[in-house]
Amino acid sequence: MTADGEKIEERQSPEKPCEIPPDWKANIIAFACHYCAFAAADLAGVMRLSYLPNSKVIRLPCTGKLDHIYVLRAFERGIDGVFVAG
Amino acid sequence: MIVGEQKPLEEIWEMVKVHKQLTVFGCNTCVAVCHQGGNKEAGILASLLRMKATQEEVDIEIVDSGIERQCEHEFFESVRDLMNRSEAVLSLACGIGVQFVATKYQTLPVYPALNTTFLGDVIAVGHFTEKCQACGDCVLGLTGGVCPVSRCCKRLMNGPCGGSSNGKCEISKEIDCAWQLIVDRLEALGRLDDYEKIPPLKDWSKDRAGGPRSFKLEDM
Amino acid sequence: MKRLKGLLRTIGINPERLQFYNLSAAMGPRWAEICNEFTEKIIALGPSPIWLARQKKKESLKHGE
Amino acid sequence: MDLKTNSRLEKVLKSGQLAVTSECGPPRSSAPEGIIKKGNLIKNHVDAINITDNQTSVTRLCSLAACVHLKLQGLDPVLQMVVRDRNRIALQSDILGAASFGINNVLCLSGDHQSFGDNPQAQNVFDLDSMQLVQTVRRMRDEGRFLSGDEIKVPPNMFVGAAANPFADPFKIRVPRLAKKIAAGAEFIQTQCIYNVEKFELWMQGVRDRGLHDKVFILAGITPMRSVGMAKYLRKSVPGMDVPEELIKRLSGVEKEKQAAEGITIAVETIQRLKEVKGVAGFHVMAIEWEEKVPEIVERAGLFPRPVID
Repeated sequence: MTADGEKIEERQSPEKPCEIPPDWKANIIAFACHYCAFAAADLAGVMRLSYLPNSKVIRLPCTGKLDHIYVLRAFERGIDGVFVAG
Repeated sequence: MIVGEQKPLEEIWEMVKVHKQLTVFGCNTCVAVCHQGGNKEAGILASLLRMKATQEEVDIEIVDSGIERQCEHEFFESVRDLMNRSEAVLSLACGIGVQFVATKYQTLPVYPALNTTFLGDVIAVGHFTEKCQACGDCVLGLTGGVCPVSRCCKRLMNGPCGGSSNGKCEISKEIDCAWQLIVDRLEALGRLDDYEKIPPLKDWSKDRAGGPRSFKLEDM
Repeated sequence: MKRLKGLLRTIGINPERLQFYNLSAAMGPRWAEICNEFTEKIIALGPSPIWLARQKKKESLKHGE
Repeated sequence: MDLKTNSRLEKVLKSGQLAVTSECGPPRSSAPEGIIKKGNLIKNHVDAINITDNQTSVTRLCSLAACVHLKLQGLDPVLQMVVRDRNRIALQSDILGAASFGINNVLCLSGDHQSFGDNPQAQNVFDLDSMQLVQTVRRMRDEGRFLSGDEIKVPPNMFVGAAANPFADPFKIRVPRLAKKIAAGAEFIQTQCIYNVEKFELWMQGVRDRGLHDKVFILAGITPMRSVGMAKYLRKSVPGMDVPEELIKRLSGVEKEKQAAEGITIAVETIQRLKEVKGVAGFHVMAIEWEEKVPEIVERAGLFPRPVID
């Protein structure tokens, strides 16, 4: 992330505050590189580490394969957060 | 190539929100090179507009598509059905493409997603600069291959003016003084003496001043 | 990544909802950490405005029936 | 004396005497009194008065109308014309209009870019450039023809000038550019304000080396500094303006209330020094919105009284 990118984040959120409905659960998509992050996730499983279950992992051959449109489509369908790991 | 810049999303939304169906239509040649109007950008813009519609609670079906060039009939063959189904088109082409669509489909509303900005080149990755104004009467032969019409802020044919400073234009330090470039280039070519030749007055009738221009190949 | 964050902002989504992490194959524990960290952040941010809008529409469709 | 026009400026210059011109900016209103007053204030101390044409691209009363007002007062105005706002049809027409009022001098300029003015959204014209405007007026006067080739029954009687900035870049083109303006038909030249006298002398050397000083009358531009603030502003913010560090130091060295007087003294000294430079045919004293000081500068520089021309 560039210094500029960080700055954008510091600005105020464009979202209006709202009440959180009781039936809401954080829905997250993780784009993971097959060779690094996906392997790390695997390892976490093998090590029987427990972590919050809200993230669904999508494996990419490499995060370089990640297209803008994948991320946008995820948000379009109401996903609450996306992280990319590679 | 033709360089364009996407309009703000808000402006686009205001134009298209009245429709029930919209085809976001990319043009994959010039404006794809500057990452503003290609098929990929059409996909992204369609996605953004869908999210906008969801949030604004407006029912509008938005699909994206695109062709290689929106300024020639041949390329439209592949999207014949889509165009017939569309209620409105948001074209990511330059002004030429938008008008081509408007002329080709008389009853189909078409909106521009881009501001067509200039004819330019790619001087560095992601950096586009104006190089030609299509004035119809090229003087590059006299000016060492640097265009005073598009690159001098005052379009001087016998520059530089008195505002040239350290190679930059008086109106902005971001702009190179075209006449400094011309003089440097003539000097490099050993043609600095040519500077003092007085060229004929520019014939602007070949520019847009003379009305819309066209030409036809004789053997077609 | 910067461009994507900018795009999210233009349609009223907090760019914080998108994050990039670097990690290697050997970093199993870090993965677990990231999942927790990011999930907590998203919970703090609450549901995405798109999710809310979609829920609202679903509700109204239900009532319409 | 081979006179081409009825211009008083031309007569003074061709009599071999140093000429003095000044300039006045028209008001941003339809009231002519201000410009008439300015003109009368300096009329005994100058040979001709330039009237600026929407200078710095700020909309003002038009140069032609202001020239007419001065002409009616018996002064010799110099019509400044920029090519920024008018195409060749309007320019030729305005030249005829000016000549019809007996205005005998024109100064052909490109004009500041509109982005500096009060209407940065305006379209600019730049159909001709300043050099081509010089050509145009000469053709109208000498050949009695419009650019189209059509005949002008009574050609305009205009003494034709252009501007030169010895301090703009690239310096190597500054003498050739002057040569080009002369070849295009410029008969007198008014220069940018001179603060860097050494550089000006270097330019004049180049001018003399090519014998250009024999082909054109060069009026050296003089603008008195009103304060050290003005000096710093000119140095920093006005492209093509060369204000040396020593000058700023000299002004900073005197109390604030005395800086204006020091500025006048500097202007007088500059004139005295430039009088000795071969090829300088006169001075163009531009006291921007400070016209009342022109008589003092002219007198102290030993340029008063002005020659009497029939």
